[in-house]
Amino acid sequence: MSPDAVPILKVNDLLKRFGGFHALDGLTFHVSPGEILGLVGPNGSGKTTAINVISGLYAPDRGDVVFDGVSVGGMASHKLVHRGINRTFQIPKPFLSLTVRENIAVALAYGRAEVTPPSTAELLVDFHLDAVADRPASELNSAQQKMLDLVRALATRPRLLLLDELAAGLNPTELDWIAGRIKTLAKSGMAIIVVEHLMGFIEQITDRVIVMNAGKEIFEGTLAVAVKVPEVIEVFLGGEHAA
Amino acid sequence: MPSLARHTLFIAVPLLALFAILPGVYNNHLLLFNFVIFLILAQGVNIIYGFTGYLPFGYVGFFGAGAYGFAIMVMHFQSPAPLAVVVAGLVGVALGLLLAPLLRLTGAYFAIANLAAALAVLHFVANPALESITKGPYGVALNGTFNPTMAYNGALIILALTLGIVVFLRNSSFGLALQAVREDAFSASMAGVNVLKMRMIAWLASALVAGFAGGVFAWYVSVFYPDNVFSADFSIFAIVFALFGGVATITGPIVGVVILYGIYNLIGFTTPQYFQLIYGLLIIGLVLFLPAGLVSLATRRGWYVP
Amino acid sequence: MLAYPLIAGLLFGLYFSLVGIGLNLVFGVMRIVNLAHGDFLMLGAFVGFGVFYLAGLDPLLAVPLAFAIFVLVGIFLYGILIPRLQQSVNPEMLSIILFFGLSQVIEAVMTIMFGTSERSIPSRELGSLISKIGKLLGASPEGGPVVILGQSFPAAWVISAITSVAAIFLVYVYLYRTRLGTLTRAVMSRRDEALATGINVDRVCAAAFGIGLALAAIAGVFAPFMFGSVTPAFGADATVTSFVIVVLGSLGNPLGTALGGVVYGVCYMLVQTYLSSWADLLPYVLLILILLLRPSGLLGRQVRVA
Amino acid sequence: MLKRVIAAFAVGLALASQALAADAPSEIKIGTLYASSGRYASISMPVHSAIKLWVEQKNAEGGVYVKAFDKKIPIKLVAYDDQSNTATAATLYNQLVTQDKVDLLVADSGSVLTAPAVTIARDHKMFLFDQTGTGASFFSKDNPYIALMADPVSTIWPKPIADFLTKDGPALGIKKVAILYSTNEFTGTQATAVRKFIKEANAPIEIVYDQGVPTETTNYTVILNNIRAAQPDAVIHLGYAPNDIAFLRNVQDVGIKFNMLFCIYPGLETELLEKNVGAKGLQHVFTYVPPSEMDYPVNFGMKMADYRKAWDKKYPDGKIEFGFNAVAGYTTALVIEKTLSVATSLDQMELRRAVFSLSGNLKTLDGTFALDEMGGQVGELTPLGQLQLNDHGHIKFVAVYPHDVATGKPVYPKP
Repeated sequence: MSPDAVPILKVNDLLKRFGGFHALDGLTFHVSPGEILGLVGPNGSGKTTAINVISGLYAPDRGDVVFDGVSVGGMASHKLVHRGINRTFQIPKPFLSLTVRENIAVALAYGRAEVTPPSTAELLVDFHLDAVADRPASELNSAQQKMLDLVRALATRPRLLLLDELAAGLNPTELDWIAGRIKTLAKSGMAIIVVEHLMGFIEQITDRVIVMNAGKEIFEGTLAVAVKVPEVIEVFLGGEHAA
Repeated sequence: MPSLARHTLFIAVPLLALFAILPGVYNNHLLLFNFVIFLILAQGVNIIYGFTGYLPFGYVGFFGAGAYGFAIMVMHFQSPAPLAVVVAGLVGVALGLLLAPLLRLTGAYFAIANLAAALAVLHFVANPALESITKGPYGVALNGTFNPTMAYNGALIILALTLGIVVFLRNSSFGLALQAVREDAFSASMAGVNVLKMRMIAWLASALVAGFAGGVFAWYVSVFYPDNVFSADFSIFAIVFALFGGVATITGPIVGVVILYGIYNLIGFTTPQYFQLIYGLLIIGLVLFLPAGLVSLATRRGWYVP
Repeated sequence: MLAYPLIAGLLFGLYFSLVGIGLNLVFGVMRIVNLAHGDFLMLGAFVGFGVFYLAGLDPLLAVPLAFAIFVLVGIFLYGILIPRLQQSVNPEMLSIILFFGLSQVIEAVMTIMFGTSERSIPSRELGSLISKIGKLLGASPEGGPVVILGQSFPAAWVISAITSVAAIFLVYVYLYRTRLGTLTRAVMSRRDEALATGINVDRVCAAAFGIGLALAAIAGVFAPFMFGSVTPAFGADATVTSFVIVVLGSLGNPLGTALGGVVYGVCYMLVQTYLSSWADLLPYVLLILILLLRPSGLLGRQVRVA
Repeated sequence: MLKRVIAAFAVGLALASQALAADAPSEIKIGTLYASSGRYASISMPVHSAIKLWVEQKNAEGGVYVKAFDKKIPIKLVAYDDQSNTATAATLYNQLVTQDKVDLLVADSGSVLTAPAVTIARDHKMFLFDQTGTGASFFSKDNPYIALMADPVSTIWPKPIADFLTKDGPALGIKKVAILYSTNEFTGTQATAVRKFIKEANAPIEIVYDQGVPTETTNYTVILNNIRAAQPDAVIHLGYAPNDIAFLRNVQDVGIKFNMLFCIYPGLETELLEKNVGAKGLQHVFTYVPPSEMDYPVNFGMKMADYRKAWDKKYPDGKIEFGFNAVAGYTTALVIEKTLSVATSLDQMELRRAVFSLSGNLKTLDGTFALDEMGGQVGELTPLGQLQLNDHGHIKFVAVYPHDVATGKPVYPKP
């Protein structure tokens, strides 16, 4: 949107090893408030690992994550949440035995202390969970669980939101609707990183994409340009997700 | 009325009042005392297993450590009994801190490691090399503190404390956050919950009440061997009672203790020879047909169980 | 001085590998903690008593018999217990309680049937068939201790160790050279995916459960020779020891158990030699250390920390 | 008005119950516990079975003679199963005292299950008939509510072994002694006693090996190798029955020969040991000579042979071994019977007085009943003996020490 804005997140030369395998191998990028950045690449290219490192599940083996001017690489997840980073999960993991309302209550009580939390009622209505508010999360269908996961993240009022394959498994109507929601969130000033396989969805919502392969960035720019770059095409044709 | 007050007023207070009155009505005070001890232990298991999902298969370790903490205070420092009970609780917490690294393990691994830890403490305390401190395998005989009435009252105070903790957990976002950690630790941390700290608090609270319980137990019985206070039966009974009623509730473990320990004593009094058999079958039936405890009969219908 | 405990530890440890391997197979395949494992050892010992005292035969013949009986028992028990258990929210935890109940039932029934006193079989009877055949073939009959590197060891130890190695080898053949074994490994590494790919997981699990119990039972046949005697209450301690061995090797990797057993055996013998009164502390301390320092066990790869 | 009626009624009731108290009760209630399963079942069941046998026998005769009422009164045995669980045991002891209001309180077998009874009995001022709980901590000058019926206290029990070693040992060529014991109250205290007696004797006897091992130990091969390395002339092994079984089997299996080897249980539970170790494995083993082999002169109750017959008749299936514990249970019963026949009331202190009055006078199949001032058993001592095979390959006891009861000479060194 506004490329001149000061980036809220800067990722610098990230390296993450699992045994001998380099899941991230010198990844560098940044994202600004209000911007929606897409992370794309074949399976195993390091997209989810990048999100996991940024959200504090793994400490990087090298390199740094700078959020809002502060180095946060390797910081505990809950502290990152308190600073304003949050995420959703590829396979959502709501607190199954708690009700939807209680799920949200946890995030409201333990989220960022310095901001006014959103109201539970609003969140429930906005994400179509009001009808099941007092049911245990275990009774939700998978789309509802994804929404609850997103609501849990939003309840902490993040400044940077990482969405890990939020769109997978949603039908076209739901896709359109959620795309609109994400854009609204970005307009409010939130920085959003989207990891997605659905290229149509990526095209619809992102301002910019980073194409990853083998833990490295191989392209940065708009998706429209990316699909014309031979290196990108090769990576995707070689991979299984050529869609 | 907020539910915290309601639960205190309608569950904790009547239960405590009942056990305060019963000794005047029923003469087998030790049976009542053991009921109180198992109420404490079952709620202690509830704190750590019900709210955080760690199955403390060696829960008796804290209990036994508490009993020996009490005994050492009395034998070596001529401490008055109430002070020794306080120390017993602290010994439980100290052991909890020592074993805190076990919280890194999950599922069956934690349960097994915890069992091993309890056995390690037993064999440590019972080692003849420590005879001058713990009396080793030769057993403890405490003089000067024997006072069953006071010990019973002490147990009631500890039960009150334990119920207080559970009522708080059931009615606070702290309790919700613990359950969130139980369901998925990383997801909970992404809700802003400091997973390690929360677990640690629950673990130590659970160790504290078991240590206290061990302390009053030692006070009441006065003469005991390591095998008495480290008997695996304490862990297993407390876990089975809590599960039978239903964990992560206030009433579940209470119902579990009253029914199962009641039946246990009834069988013991009437059909002793098949005691173990009946009890074993009861446990199998519980797991197969009521895995979420008695309270699930109500929650399945959508009723709220405090 | 050092050679003796090392060789003894190796023989003892190989036998302990057999003691633990069934427990690990059951856990690895089903994520079920068989707390009645030791009781199946005890039952195996009673099969041995039957073969020797009722039929007057070499107790070694109880090995195939116990195996056959307990594969069937295992498949039967699997059918009535496990599918129901798997439906619950947390089968891994509940299995601990369920099998504790089963262990109570087994001990109670055996006590009612056979009384409580120690039983065993004279050591020279183990392998009497082999020495008879040897005599027929003209070999000099070997009685008494076996001499290894100038040191004498009980013949029963050597026979147990050899049988254990054979049994572990057969487990290896089953897992890596048969179709059902390959499927078993598939279920072990990824249960969900195995289900998705259309493997009959129930059949694989029932077989693994049966084999797991049968391995415990054949280890039990040797128990009177390794532990002097067996009573119906023998199970509980055997279960805990089995856990130590299994965790040492790596929980969920049956072949790691072979290493776990040997490490346990050698350590035990060394502690018995140099610090005998602390020998009982060793298994638990080892277990906790292994779980904390190398949570995946000596041979494990999977991560199991929270 | 109503109050007054109730008060009058209460007074009447009180008077009535006082009048009743002078009358003989319809039965004497004896309360006890046993463990049908678990760790202590194998020592508890023989003791309990013996008491049951006695109760049945006495009731068939119309009861026991109770001096307090000068007539025979049937016995009611109130017995609960504590499953070897001490917390359960504690509750059940209390149940016996407070709910069943038993006249006499008898402990379960063994120190661990006796421990909870000691406190409860003292608290309720009930005199505890302690059957085999030999724990030294139970007996103190300020607790009058306990006496040990059947086993000698652990601190005195092993005196014959130590005396044999220090008095007869040097002449036989015994110079070096090894002590191996299980670290529990029962055998640990005996080890301490042996050590103390040997040191006090100032004899030329050296303790070259002295180790405790956990009670759960069932594997002695490596330890045997270590003991052998110390080259002792005599090995004293103090452990429970399963320890002895494993130890003696290991001795045989490894093919070690010690010149003198002492174990406790070949004497106490001979049948059990013979079944598990074999007669050959017991040959020349030194042990305590049980009362069943001594044929003590009896001035009360059945003689050993008659008791054995009665036992085999009542328990023909052999699930419960006839041994030292079976005798211990019967001895307790005899002490109770005799006590009731001399006590002038069922008051607990009177029971105590009656029990102590038997000290030194009561001679049962278990030997002479004698108590020290704290209630510890100091009579019923078991002489040191040696197991030898007779011509038919059967085991026989040869008492070797003290000399006044000796029936033969020890075989030393073991051939």
